[in-house]
Amino acid sequence: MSERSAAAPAGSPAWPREHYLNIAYGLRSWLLTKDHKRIALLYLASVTLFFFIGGAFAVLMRLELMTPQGDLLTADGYNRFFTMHGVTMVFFFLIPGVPAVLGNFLIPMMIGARDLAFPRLNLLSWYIYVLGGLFTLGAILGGGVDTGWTFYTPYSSTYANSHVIMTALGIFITGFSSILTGLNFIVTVHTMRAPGLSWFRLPLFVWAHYATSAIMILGTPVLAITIVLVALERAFGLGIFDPALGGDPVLFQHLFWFYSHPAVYIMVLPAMGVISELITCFSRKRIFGYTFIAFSSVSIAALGFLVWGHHMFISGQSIYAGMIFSVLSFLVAVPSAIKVFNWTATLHKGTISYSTPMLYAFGFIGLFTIGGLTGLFLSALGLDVHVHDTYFVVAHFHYIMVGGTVMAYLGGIHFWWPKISGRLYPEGWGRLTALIVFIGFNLTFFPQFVVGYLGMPRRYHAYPEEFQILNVMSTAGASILGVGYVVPLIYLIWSMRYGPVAGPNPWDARGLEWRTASPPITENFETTPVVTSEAYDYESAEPGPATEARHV
Amino acid sequence: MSAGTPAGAPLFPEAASTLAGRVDDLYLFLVGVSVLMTALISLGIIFFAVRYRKGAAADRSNPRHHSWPMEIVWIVVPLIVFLFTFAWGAVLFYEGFLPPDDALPIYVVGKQWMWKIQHPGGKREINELHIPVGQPIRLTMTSEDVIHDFYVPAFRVKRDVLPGRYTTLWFEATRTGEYHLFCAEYCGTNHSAMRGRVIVMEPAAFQTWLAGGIAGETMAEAGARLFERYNCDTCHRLGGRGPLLARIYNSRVRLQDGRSVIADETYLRQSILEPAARITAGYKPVMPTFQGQLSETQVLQLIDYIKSLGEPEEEPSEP
Amino acid sequence: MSHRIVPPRVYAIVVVILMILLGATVMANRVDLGPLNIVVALAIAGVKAALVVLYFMEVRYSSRLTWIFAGAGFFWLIILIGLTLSDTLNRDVVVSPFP
Amino acid sequence: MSETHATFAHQFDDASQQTEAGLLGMWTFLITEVLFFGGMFTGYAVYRSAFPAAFAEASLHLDYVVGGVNTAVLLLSSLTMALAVHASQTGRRRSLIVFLIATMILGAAFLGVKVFEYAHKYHEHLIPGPAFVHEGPHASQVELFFSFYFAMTGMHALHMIIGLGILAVLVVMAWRGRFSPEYHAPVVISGLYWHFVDIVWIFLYPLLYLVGAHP
Ligand code: HEA
Ligand code: HEA
Ligand code: HEC
Ligand code: CUA
Ligand SMILES: [Cu+2]
Repeated sequence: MSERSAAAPAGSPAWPREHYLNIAYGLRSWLLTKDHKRIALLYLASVTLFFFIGGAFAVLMRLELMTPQGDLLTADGYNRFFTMHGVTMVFFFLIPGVPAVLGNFLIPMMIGARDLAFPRLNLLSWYIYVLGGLFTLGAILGGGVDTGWTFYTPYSSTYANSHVIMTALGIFITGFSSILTGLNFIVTVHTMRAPGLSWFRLPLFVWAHYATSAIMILGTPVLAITIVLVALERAFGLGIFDPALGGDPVLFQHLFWFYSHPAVYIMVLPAMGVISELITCFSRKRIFGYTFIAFSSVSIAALGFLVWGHHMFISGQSIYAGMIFSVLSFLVAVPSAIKVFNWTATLHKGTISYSTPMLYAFGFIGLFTIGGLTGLFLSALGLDVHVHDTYFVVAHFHYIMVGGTVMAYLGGIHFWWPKISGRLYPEGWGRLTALIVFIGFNLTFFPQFVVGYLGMPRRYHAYPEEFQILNVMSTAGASILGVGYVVPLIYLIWSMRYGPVAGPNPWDARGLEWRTASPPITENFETTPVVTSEAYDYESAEPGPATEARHV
Repeated sequence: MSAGTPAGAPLFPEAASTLAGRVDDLYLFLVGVSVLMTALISLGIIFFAVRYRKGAAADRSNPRHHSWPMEIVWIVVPLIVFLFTFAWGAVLFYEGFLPPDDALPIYVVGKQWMWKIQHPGGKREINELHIPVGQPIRLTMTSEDVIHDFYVPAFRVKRDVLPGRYTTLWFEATRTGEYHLFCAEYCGTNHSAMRGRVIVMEPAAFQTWLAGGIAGETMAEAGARLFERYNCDTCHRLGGRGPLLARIYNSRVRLQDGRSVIADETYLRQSILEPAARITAGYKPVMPTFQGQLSETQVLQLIDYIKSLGEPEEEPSEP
Repeated sequence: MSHRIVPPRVYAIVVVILMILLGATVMANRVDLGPLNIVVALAIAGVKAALVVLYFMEVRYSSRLTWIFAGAGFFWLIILIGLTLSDTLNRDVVVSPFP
Repeated sequence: MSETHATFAHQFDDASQQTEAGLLGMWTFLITEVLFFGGMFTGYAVYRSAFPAAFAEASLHLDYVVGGVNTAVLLLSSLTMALAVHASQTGRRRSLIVFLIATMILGAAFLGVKVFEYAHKYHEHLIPGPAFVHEGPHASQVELFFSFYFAMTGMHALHMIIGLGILAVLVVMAWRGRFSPEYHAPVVISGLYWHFVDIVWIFLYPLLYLVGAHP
């Protein structure tokens, strides 16, 4: 460990002399770190990379869709692009996104622990993720895959002539990184909570991640084995799904969605956890209905496993199974509704400030609501028959995943940026981009609801002319959105060097993570904190424990 | 029902089947609910955000942090709306699987990347489907390779077309005209080119169209020829080794393992391609498989022939 | 390992029962019970698995949390198999005309 | 999964917290294993219910006596593993090493028999794929059965091989005197894994070898 001094504000009282960033320098100190905060930053870098790769594919797709003829890309090219867009965005950006970056960084601090239970496993999970990413990038560079991110058989097992096995391996491998992260979180939350931190004093962020981890543990292995079976079928002619042997291609869909529906909750639950933190801090109020929000996370995770067949209403599935899956899909929407209403109620009689993270939180609630409500259109059997596999579905999930989760992710990054980097980001730029993202987003994806109900199928490289105007709007929106995503990248990097020093608790927030220096020391806390109150203790008259830390 | 922009681009799809208007009703209901809820929530947020903004002198005494009555309201009210919507959607869906008895059968084979359609009268077409208006149509569909999906937006109907299996789809067009036919399940390179037209005609015009062109043999005739060519009749005759096939379609067949099934198209298909899978009670598993010897179209022709041998008089009943 | 140490005698008894059950599966398979064969086979396998979980894996002597974790996997597996079969076993009902 | 030092790692407060975390971690991992194999069991359930006759016919190609003996071998290895855990709890180093090695021998014997069975299937042309040959009315569904047979037993064998690797590490650690009545969590945790692999086989045996009634 070198003793070089940080290129930092000498003499600034709020800047800790030694912290997790300056304790050691050099590539080695990062690649061999066992510190959950550094691993979170490794994830942050790699996840961001994949987001922009996925985004670049999206841009090319949108450009192609400006005109009804397929003139910019070949049909094969387009098919590869949406597949690789979906694969990178889902498996390499959104699923690890909030949990492996923010969850990794914050969970030990939020529960007053020095690290996760298995730090080496944590680092291993990042390496596994990178390995999986390399396989996928290899497949991309080698020419890509064209099966859609859903890999339906028999197309993927027999007919596709692109790099299916390579990509499948990539996803299989990253699956294990997700399993290890989930395992680590579950064990950590069970065994490493600080004295006094009972389950119902945990921040809702932790509850949400616990529920997410449960899904990772229970769902991911099924995806893993399914992918292995497809790869074996492709490579050795093993005939698990082969219709020529009497095999059932719909079986593949069951196994795939048994993971991939719950996986959509992997993508949204952590974001919901972020929102609970943001809303309380910027309305300076304890959360409304703590227990309801906590249990709604758990029940989303549990019920989420019972509805996968709603992706298969018209796939040749039994109509009775379809009905079971439909009614259960409506039931799983209830806990989401609970959260939305409780967040809104939290604002009542709060003291609300419009900081950047809060703007993202508002955006999340609105767009998630729209995305979720259109989910109800899709789970209504007779209506899904018409909108299934049209742009209506594409709009539905982008509203939740981009309008919801990506917004929450950005909100979270801004909120905890002072903790991560020790510096403040430029607030004016922050608010401006939040607005740009919101506008760009709606312009991109709202027209897709309309064009979807009109009947434009998804995964279409060329389309009938009457859909053009709406598609052009969507492309225009995407370019605004693209700008909105590049700007934060620039100013956040800028702020790492030039931003004002944040101090331990710039938001005067109440979570344990704010009770230590920014950036924190490697072991997070000088002494293990003792918890004496409920989470979100914003209204207590005495200066919160956070203020104590500030005088250090 | 079709609104449009000045430029002529539609914003709402044409409705041209008996089902379409009913699907639209459910859609508009849900749009109403969604607009209402989104407005309620976003106006609520905006109202609170302005009223209780930092620095504003609002009454902040006695803030609440939980309330059973409110929780119950916002659990129960959505639940009721949800279950109502479920029931509505389920009814529509169920009826979408119940073709009327007088539905006109048409056969569809999907393959990368075209739709091959054959009318029972023998007329074939590719990527086009001519049908009469006001007449229920029942499609029996299968695929030669990967999964496709037969989608006619104007009718609000769609069904996956699977290899190795039959799926069915029915609709009744209410307006003449030309409508899009899309393949809605990703099926490889030219998925987006696997498009066609559904042409809805007046019944008289449809009859003329059917009769026009080269008068080929009907599907059943073609099937009868295949039946001879593949020597099916060596076994399937009186006193032969296999059961008589007259009036077998839609009858209840007893199987060796004690179960019984309705001899629908799927069953007949399986009997020809994988005879051993379900052995008819009282017979030996001697029938050879014709897998790989018959194309999907030929199988459909054989089935149409078997269907032409009649159906049982009364409803198939539980044994 | 704060919890109690299981005496080897218990292990020995368990393994003897397991061997007897193994014999029982093979014997049960020799009688044709029709569809009941699979039920019997799975029931015996279930008992064997339970013995291994409870004694060899010492769940019987562990905390409630361990019980939950030991059961969760099987519970979710039943969901997976059950709902999948709810489709595949009812396909025929769909394709045939409703009576 | 756990730290190999007799002390405890810095993130824990004490050794018992560390042991608790290690055990919980292994149980969590086993949940994922149940569902990993579960995907194949689901497929099996779907096809077996669809093609009962074909599965019964195919199963006759497996020798249930050989499979039964192998089951017994695996059950015995679970016993020796449990005894190894017991030895580690009571601090008897010698018997710990003996039982671990016994477990490894039984595991290796199981795999040896498996290799022999696979070779036999190869000679009978029952390996799914282009080389598959089977006469009879159910030929293609028989191939389906063998696809499952190889996928399931192959995946199980892979887990056995990993298990043998873990046991080998334990033997070395025990040899070096790393374990004591106070610190032996790695033995317990590896034991859980080994027993789990045994459980998978307990289900595979009747589902693969005993489908149709053997007269
Ligand atoms: C993060 C991702 C995410 C999330 C959270 C969801 C959430 C939901 N999804 Fe979505 N979905 C996807 C991502 C997601 N989905 C993706 C990626 C696909 C496409 C996959 C593919 O094919 O490629 C998809 C596809 C998809 C389909 C299949 C469509 C088709 O292909 O035909 C269906 C069908 O039921 C569905 C339903 C739902 C429902 C009911 C919810 C519910 O959980 C939503 C619940 C939330 C609310 C309902 C909003 C809040 C509620 C209120 C404010 C109360 C309102 C009150 C009243 C109405 C009174 N989704
Ligand atoms: C986490 C998930 C995620 C995210 C974040 C996104 C983000 C975006 N998606 Fe994605 N999308 C999916 C998940 C996601 N998508 C999935 C799962 C599918 C289904 C795939 C399948 O069918 O198999 C899909 C499919 C899909 C389609 C349908 C393709 C088809 O069916 O034919 C479209 C079409 O518009 C689209 C568009 C976009 C756009 C415009 C964005 C934007 O939000 C992206 C914005 C980002 C950028 C713009 C990049 C940043 C900027 C630069 C790189 C600089 C250069 C840019 C400019 C100068 C403009 N997506
Ligand atoms: C070698 C004799 C033989 C030949 C040739 C043969 N079949 Fe069969 N077929 C049988 C027997 C025996 C059965 C009853 C046992 C069974 O279900 O497999 C049967 C059953 C059927 C059934 C199911 C009838 C029921 O009652 O369930 C159909 C349909 C059928 N055959 C069609 C055909 C067609 C079409 C061909 C020619 C392409 C054909 N068969 C050729 C012997 C034959
Ligand atoms: Cu055929 Cu898409
Ligand atoms: Cu879903």
